[in-house]
Amino acid sequence: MSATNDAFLETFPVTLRDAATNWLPAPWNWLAQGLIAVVAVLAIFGSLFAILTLVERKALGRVQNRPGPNRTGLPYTARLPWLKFTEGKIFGLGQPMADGIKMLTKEDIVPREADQVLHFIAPVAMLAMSLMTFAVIPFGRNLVPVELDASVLYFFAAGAATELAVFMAGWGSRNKFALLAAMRALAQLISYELPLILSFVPVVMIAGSLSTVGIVAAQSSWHWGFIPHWYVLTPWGFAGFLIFMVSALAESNRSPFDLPEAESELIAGHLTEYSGFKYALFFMAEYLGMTALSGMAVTLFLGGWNAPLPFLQFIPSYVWFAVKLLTLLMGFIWIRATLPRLRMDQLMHLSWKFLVPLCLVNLANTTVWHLTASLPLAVRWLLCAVIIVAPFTLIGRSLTKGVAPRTYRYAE
Amino acid sequence: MSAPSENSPSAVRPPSSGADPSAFPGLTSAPGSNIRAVNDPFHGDLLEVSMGPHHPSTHGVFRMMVTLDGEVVVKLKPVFGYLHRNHEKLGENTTYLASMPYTDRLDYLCSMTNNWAYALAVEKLAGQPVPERAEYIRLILAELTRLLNHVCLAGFLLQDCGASGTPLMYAFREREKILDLFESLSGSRMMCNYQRFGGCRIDPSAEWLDRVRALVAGFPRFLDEFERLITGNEIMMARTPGVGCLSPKLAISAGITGPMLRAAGVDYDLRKVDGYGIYPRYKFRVPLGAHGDTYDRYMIRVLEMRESLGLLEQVMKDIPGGPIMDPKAKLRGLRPKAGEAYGRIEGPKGEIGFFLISDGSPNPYRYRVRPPSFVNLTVLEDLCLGHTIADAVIILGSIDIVLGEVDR
Amino acid sequence: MNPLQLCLILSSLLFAVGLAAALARTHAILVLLGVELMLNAANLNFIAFWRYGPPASPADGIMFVVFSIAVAAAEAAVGLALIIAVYRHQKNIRLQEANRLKG
Amino acid sequence: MQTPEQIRDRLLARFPGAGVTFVANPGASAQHSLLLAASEARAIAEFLRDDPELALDTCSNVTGVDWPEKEIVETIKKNVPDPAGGPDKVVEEKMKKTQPGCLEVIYHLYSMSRKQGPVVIRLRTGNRTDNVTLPSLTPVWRACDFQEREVYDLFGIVFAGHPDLRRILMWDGFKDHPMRKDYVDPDDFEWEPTPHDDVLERAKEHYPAAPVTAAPTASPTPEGKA
Amino acid sequence: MIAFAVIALLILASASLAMCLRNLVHSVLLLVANWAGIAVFYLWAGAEFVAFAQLLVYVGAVSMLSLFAVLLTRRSFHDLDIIPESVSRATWALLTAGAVAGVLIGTILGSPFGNVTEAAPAVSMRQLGEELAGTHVAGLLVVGIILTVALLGGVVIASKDKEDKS
Amino acid sequence: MLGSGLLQGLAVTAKNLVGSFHDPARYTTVEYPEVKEQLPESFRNFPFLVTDNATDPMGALRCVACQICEKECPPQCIYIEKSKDKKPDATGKPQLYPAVFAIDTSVCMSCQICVEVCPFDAIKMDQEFEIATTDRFSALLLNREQLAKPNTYFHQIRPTEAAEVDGRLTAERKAAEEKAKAAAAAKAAAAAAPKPAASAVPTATPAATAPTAPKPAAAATPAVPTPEKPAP
Repeated sequence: MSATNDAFLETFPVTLRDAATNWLPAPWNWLAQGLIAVVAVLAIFGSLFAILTLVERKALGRVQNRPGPNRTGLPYTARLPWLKFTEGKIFGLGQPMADGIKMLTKEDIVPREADQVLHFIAPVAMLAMSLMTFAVIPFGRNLVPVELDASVLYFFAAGAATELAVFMAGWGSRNKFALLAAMRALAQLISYELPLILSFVPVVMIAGSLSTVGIVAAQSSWHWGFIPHWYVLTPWGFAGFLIFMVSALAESNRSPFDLPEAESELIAGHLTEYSGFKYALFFMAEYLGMTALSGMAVTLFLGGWNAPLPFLQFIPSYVWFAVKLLTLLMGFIWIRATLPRLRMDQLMHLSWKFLVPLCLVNLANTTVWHLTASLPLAVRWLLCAVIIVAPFTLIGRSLTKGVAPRTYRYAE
Repeated sequence: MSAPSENSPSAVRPPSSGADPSAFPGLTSAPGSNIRAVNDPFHGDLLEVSMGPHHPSTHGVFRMMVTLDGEVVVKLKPVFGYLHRNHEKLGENTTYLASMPYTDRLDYLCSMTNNWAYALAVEKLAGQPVPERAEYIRLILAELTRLLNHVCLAGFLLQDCGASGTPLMYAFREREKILDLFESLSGSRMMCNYQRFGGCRIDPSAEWLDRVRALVAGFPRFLDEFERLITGNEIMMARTPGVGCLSPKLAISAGITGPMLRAAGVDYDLRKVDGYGIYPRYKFRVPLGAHGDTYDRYMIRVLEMRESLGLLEQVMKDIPGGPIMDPKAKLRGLRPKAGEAYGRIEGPKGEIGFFLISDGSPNPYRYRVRPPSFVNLTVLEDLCLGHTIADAVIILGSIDIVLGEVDR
Repeated sequence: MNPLQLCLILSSLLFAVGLAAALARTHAILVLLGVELMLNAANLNFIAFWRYGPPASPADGIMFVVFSIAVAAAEAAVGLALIIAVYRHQKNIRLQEANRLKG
Repeated sequence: MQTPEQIRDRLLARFPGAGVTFVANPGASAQHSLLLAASEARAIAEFLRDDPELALDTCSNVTGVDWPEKEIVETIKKNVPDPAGGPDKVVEEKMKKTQPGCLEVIYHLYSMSRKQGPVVIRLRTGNRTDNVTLPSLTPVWRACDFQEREVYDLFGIVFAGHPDLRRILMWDGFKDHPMRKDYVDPDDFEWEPTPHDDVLERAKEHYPAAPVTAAPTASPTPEGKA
Repeated sequence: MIAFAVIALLILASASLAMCLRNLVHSVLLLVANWAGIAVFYLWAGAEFVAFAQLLVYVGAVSMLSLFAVLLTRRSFHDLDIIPESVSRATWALLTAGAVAGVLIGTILGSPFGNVTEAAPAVSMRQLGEELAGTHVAGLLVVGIILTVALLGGVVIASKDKEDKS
Repeated sequence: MLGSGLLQGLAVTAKNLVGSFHDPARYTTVEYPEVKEQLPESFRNFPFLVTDNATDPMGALRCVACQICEKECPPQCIYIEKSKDKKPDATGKPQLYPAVFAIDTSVCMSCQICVEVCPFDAIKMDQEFEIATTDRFSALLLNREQLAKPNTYFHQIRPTEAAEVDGRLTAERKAAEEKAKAAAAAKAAAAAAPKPAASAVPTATPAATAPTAPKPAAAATPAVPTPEKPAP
């Protein structure tokens, strides 16, 4: 740990919070600090959600050779001299706001046949659950809303409940497409919870901690002073990271695993009968869930808030966290822009026949890594890489058997 | 998901009617092992879903009444006619010429080939020759239309697979270039109304032909990139092979034409068989599939695009000068002798034919369109049975229908 | 009344609810869920004794619950699979009718 | 490829006494056709499909045609003997004859395996009202499935033996057959202020002195013919 | 104590309501609330690990399985309304359950429970892990085997019979 | 190896993402209201009527109300009523003119058949496409005044075609004039003794046209049978 730990910027958020709450008597002091954390998470990730929707649409647009939303400006910005060149459009920054206003003012339609209670609870539960997962993510040094001993467990316990909300939405809508979506959501959750959990078990094994803070702390050193000690840079960690990200795509219903809301098959799946504010809540929950899972991936595999190189530590830890988080989010968007969707049975096969076995192999791999601690790093690294790459190739080959690109004959 | 082994030919076709269940003892004769009999007394856990007419992936106002066992299609009935405007009656109530712009609106992606097919039928009916240069222009436009249609189809198919618009937008980027060419030639991007009986409407300039050459030269680069994005993609390889296999026997019996037929392995291309226009003068190959599944249908189209490019390259080298309209051709007041004629060409979607009966009056007595996508839809149920609902969507996408043509 | 007794009363009430459900309902899934409730009531007891009972090994109560939860999960999985199998045979899952051992 | 005449002769040899007539096409295309009697049509169609020389394995196009009753005026010259005993007078007598109407289905058959065609066959109904049943060729060529349904829908020809004969383009409750020559548009009409004269005329009927905003008097459309 | 009362109320109310409802999906979802309440109880009692395990297993897995079973064994949207049980059956069940509860509560109230430790025994995660992998390793293995067997058994039982009419 | 195809696809999209910032071949969007693509000369939208006199557009419509376009129009969206009188056209020859010429652009399908069949080059396709209105009935029905546009406008939107048309027309006129001159010369040569009665004809013609003279002005207003309301 270097001296930068006490830098002004590094401690600034905590200092600010303490200054605001330290004058309060003991129990209230604690409550106020919690409240501030909640408000801060809500504010930061709420606005991140808003910007993310815009960024996603713009990135998708750019990938597809079009500009994306670039018209909706914010009022009065045209008068600001330094924004004059944007002619009040400021690159479409007003789009999320316009979307929000549109969503809020739309009519809320509840089908007559719908299960009124479930139809109402579903979006609320979904948003609440995905917000709750933010409680244990360490956003920076000393910046974790709740420090728990078993915070990783907490994260996945809370995250598991979101698919329940998808089920409620699908079931409660009394719509056949939504019902199919509900079935798909359940099956998908059951299939992907397992690889998601199994993929981080190696991290817990090596870090020796179930607490997110502990896991980040375990990754905060450097080999030879320049290779960060992040788990993603080990063979088992890399495999775990990939499996985690694939499962995270499925857990957050993102393309190519967006089967519950597959628009070309099920119109909008569980969202078919939702409109207005409730739809906005679902939308928000999806993005927040994606953000939370990315944050957890950063914490578990990418060294959390640690800087990649020692001399970069002068940049505050939360900035590093944000950079990594945004990188992963851009990855989500990139994948969405590229890949077609899997079919339901293939989705299950991918989980049960590919990810889960790989996870188990990876567990063994981690044990090997742990037991060969005395060997030189390069040897260890190669050994473990072979252990994970070999089954990957073998299982992958069996999965793609018989679907090699074909050759075609021609008639003259 | 095991694919239906062999499509049953016509005689043992599974009944799709709900009209008289006693006449058809269930779907037990249907292909595929995982189809539960619809007439199972325990019917309740089948889910009947009406996909369409307002559904994102039915390519227009098309409806599939799907009965699902879980996610597996056990019964599928196409319902259409929402766009029906009785095109044939319109054609019978107007002059021969006035039907020409209406043919644009049949398959609104391929107005040029529709125009040609209609012009060909009328020329057959009236015994009208076409000058040399016009034949060249017609071929160029038809092959450009084929490019345009196939590239759109590939994009839409991927859209149906769930690729959030990216391949579609790439496809549309290239399509726009062809549409620009059409616009600068005929004045309209999609409703070209370009062909006339005995020639074409506007003589393309040398500059226009140069633009076509440039497009033909640049197109393979796009195709390569598109194939890198799609063809080797594992998800595409998981989704499409083995899905919606069409046996050659059924394909022939059901009158399937176009890339769908050739994907089933039947060597039948009207450009070769009928040898209309100046196609016999040029060398091009006809790609043939072996499985007749969705992947083959996609790949055949990609390969056909490449062949079309080769063909265009040859044709662009020797376009003769001369008139584009036969001097004896009548624009107005065409009154062919009494008789009938069936003219057909290989449209991008298959055989598009026009059948005309003349009674010597300025209006055709009978004006019939043989739309390829309408006939190709015949086998939709056979292809989808035993596959999941997600597959039904991409099978429909790979059949390549345009509702303007199906409903007429 | 000390906290331990309160906890135990809570768990016995929960157990009674589960028992009543398992006895009264004929729907197989509800019966199974009633059994789950009774299991949960037992788990409550473990935690209650661990928390307020006489000190033993500090992790014993937790160990019990962890194992019991694992077994409960296995039980639920098998039970629900059985229910689906029963449904396959008799097209409903009313328990009174599930009286044949062979389908 | 055999000419239609040759095919007719072969058919007559194979099916003695079958109703196979050669129909010439006077037009420039010279696509002649064969008129089959309805009773043997199915058997003949199967023969055409299975005959190795023809191998007409696909049916490209199925068309209905409506031939309404036509009045034909024939002028006949008659020699009327002069009662006075003179030479016969030539009197032109005009005979009005009604040619009975019928509905016709035309099939364009091709061979995909031998790459030849077309062979055009036609079937005719007895009349246009009650005797409109023809054998369905869908069991022979699956391609006729939707097209025969369309002919049924638009012309009202009933195809016996079709597995799924329902309306296909018009909706199920529709009564008439729109492609018939004597079809009259249903009198449902939505007013739009266009200067079509006939539209304005009909507007007058439908909106007798009513304000524009009034809902159209949507009567259950009296179809053109029963 | 207030917290305990709220938790107890949540647990009991959701459980009894869930067992009374006609709509099966509602029942299962209420039971999810009940299981979550029990997890909150564990948290209140200081057993963090157990609480999260409870959430993961019950809310995350068992509830899904139950819902799946519900969906798979139903015929239509309206098929979930369960026919009410016969009155006599319900009465007998309630009487039995009441008797059991009475006996239990009587015993609890009658038993002298002294020796209450006010502070929860502190168990760190590491300690738990060591217990699990040390003292109780046999149990852990057995549970693992049980789970595997149960999983396989479930798959075998629920998978379609091969000779089932197709 | 599993995943290589996915990586290839990702590379393609990444290339496009980056390319959209610098490569005009990849970023083909034209931001419409600000930037407008140059229309090809042959672009067509709805028809308009060509007038030869720019100062008085209604004065010299080339249209002679022959009604060929009305007959040939596939969707039957042209309505023409012939005038009762004749007016001199650009060459001074008296011609009929359309008292009513209306095109229902809600029906028109821009097929250009009216242009092709017009023997007088009187109707041409316009290129104006920003023609949205808020009224879907009468605003879409263009009458004679709205359709009339000067020949200079035609030159502006389609220089090549307009030049060709003008060349053809002047040639025709010249030929007609020469023919007329020749005819007049022949007539003059033939007319040895003009009859006195013939002088009455020129005097009578203005008298005959006088009552109808205010007609064009009057016809302008009720050009179309009032479409607002069906006659009760």
